[in-house]
Amino acid sequence: MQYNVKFDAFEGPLDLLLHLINRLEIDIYDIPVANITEQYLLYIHTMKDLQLDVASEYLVMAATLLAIKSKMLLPKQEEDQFDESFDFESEEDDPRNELVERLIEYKKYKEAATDLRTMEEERGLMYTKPPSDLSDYSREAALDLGNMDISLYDMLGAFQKLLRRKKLQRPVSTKISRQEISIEKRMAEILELLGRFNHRKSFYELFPVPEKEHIVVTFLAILELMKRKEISIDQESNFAEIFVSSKGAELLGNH
Amino acid sequence: MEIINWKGILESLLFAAGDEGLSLKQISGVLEVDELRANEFISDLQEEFESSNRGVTIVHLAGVYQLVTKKEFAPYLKKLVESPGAAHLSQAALETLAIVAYKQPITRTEIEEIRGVKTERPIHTLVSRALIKEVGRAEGTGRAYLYGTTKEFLDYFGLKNIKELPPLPEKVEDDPTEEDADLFFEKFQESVDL
Amino acid sequence: MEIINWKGILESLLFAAGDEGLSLKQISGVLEVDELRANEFISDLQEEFESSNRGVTIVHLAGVYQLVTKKEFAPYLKKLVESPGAAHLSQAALETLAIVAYKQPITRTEIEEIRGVKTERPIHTLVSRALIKEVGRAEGTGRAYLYGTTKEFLDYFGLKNIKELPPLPEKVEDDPTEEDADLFFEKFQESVDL
Repeated sequence: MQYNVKFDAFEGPLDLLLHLINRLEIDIYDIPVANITEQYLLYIHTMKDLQLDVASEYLVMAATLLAIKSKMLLPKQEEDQFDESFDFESEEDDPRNELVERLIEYKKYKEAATDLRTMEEERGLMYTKPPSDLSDYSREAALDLGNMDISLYDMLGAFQKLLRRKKLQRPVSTKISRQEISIEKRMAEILELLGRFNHRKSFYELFPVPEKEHIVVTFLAILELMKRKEISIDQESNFAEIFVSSKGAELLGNH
Repeated sequence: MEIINWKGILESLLFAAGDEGLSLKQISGVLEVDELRANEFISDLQEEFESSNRGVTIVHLAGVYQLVTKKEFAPYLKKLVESPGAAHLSQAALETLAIVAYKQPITRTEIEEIRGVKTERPIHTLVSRALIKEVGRAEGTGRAYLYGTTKEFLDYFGLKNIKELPPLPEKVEDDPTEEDADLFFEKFQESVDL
Repeated sequence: MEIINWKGILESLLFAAGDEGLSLKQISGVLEVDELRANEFISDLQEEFESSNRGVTIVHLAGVYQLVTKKEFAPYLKKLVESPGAAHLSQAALETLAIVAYKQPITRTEIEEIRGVKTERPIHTLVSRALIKEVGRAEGTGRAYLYGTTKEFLDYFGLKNIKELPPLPEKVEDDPTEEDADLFFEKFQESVDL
């Protein structure tokens, strides 16, 4: 499990390579390909050993590294030998060039993302309020749709603003009014409900409120009632409807 | 000893609370002082607002303290509302439109619960521009109007149907476990809805 | 002659506008002064807010001026909210957003070339959070969508306009932000050593 989570520490093969370069204190402009390829493959193999899903991009990069490595092992071509601009040309032909460029390009945006993160946090420290209701001051100005210059994104943007604002603004009192129901209470409710319905009810009918908390509490309440042997569950066959019965049902001989 | 800027804190709290305002209890809770003390702070701040060239002041309404614009500036607010800049939809109207689009059919009260402010005017604006319309009545007492989007809404935004609206992001998208749970709940919901 | 309380008027206008904010044009329109003068008023008020024990200040975000609480009071405001867990953007979404911000307009394929991984999901998240939008279609086969940043993007990161983005780092230096990854690497190393 731990590894699953940690795998997300990398945003892809480029991110992993940058990490290796940094960790091995390698000059990004002069990457020892053999070394880094070895490290990279070690990583990929371990991922596999740990039975983690290795995204195809990582495998493509592994192939690229191997290709660069083999190109670098090839002997220099004869014709280059007496060429005065040998050094320059060999730099031009460096099989690592493309990869280095990609790494540098990616790194720029990775750093820019860090800046954005800081800005996001700073901005999050400022709280706003919704526009006041100014209906008392207005007489309705009738405008037709043609005059408006709004897009779907304006609407979405306004909605996001609202969502952000609401999160920051819900006063403490709402917390109390929205207090979730306890498992104990829900257990009592379920028993009471079963009592009213001949002590037997479809499992799904015990989830009348389409809210996550309510569903979870109900589910836990059912489990607890089962544990205490106050209810039983039956299902005629696989995928058939599940029924929940309380003790009264058995006494009445109701299924 | 560190000097705590009570007035600044109190003002920021009241500002962020907007029209919902804050009770004495909430204020004393956040400031970690007793209610008597909190009351003093409020009075002090109120006095300062009243006696200065500030644009807002504190009122005590329906059990909560809230910031409001001073009455003397009403003519300027009126001017703001009537200024030609209002040719495009206000943010209030856009927010309302988004809520209707994603949660239809929905009553005004439900919209107001989500927005946290009165929404009569934005609804009126949207209805008069034919972007939303009454699509029925809610069950129960009051039988409030339910609002939904119109064909003009789809035309205006170039949508074939309402399903073409971009889906809303699930809460915290960077938590994959959260998402699995959501998927679970969706599936579960489907079966419950049967 | 009657002395007009510019500051009071301006504050009441900004207060009423809330997070919709006001453009310089709107402000100068309501105050009936030219934009240069309006700008002076805003600066004066902003200075007063900053230098006093006020709880709010004026910021220039996404082309509009708005009142916001001062950052220093955030700890108190946090006490007032139910769950401070505002949905932060994931690393994938932030990287994608950085690429869009600096290279807009840009297609998904181009973003993926830079990141070296599939980027469908982050784009989807960013669109639904209204941080990026489709701004056109690329030439050539496929006519892929081009993405650009939105007004909400500026607001979300506290920017006046897109030019305020910090310059893209040009030189590659040693990366100091590697702690998390190192932690992983240690774990990883341990398992390799097994």
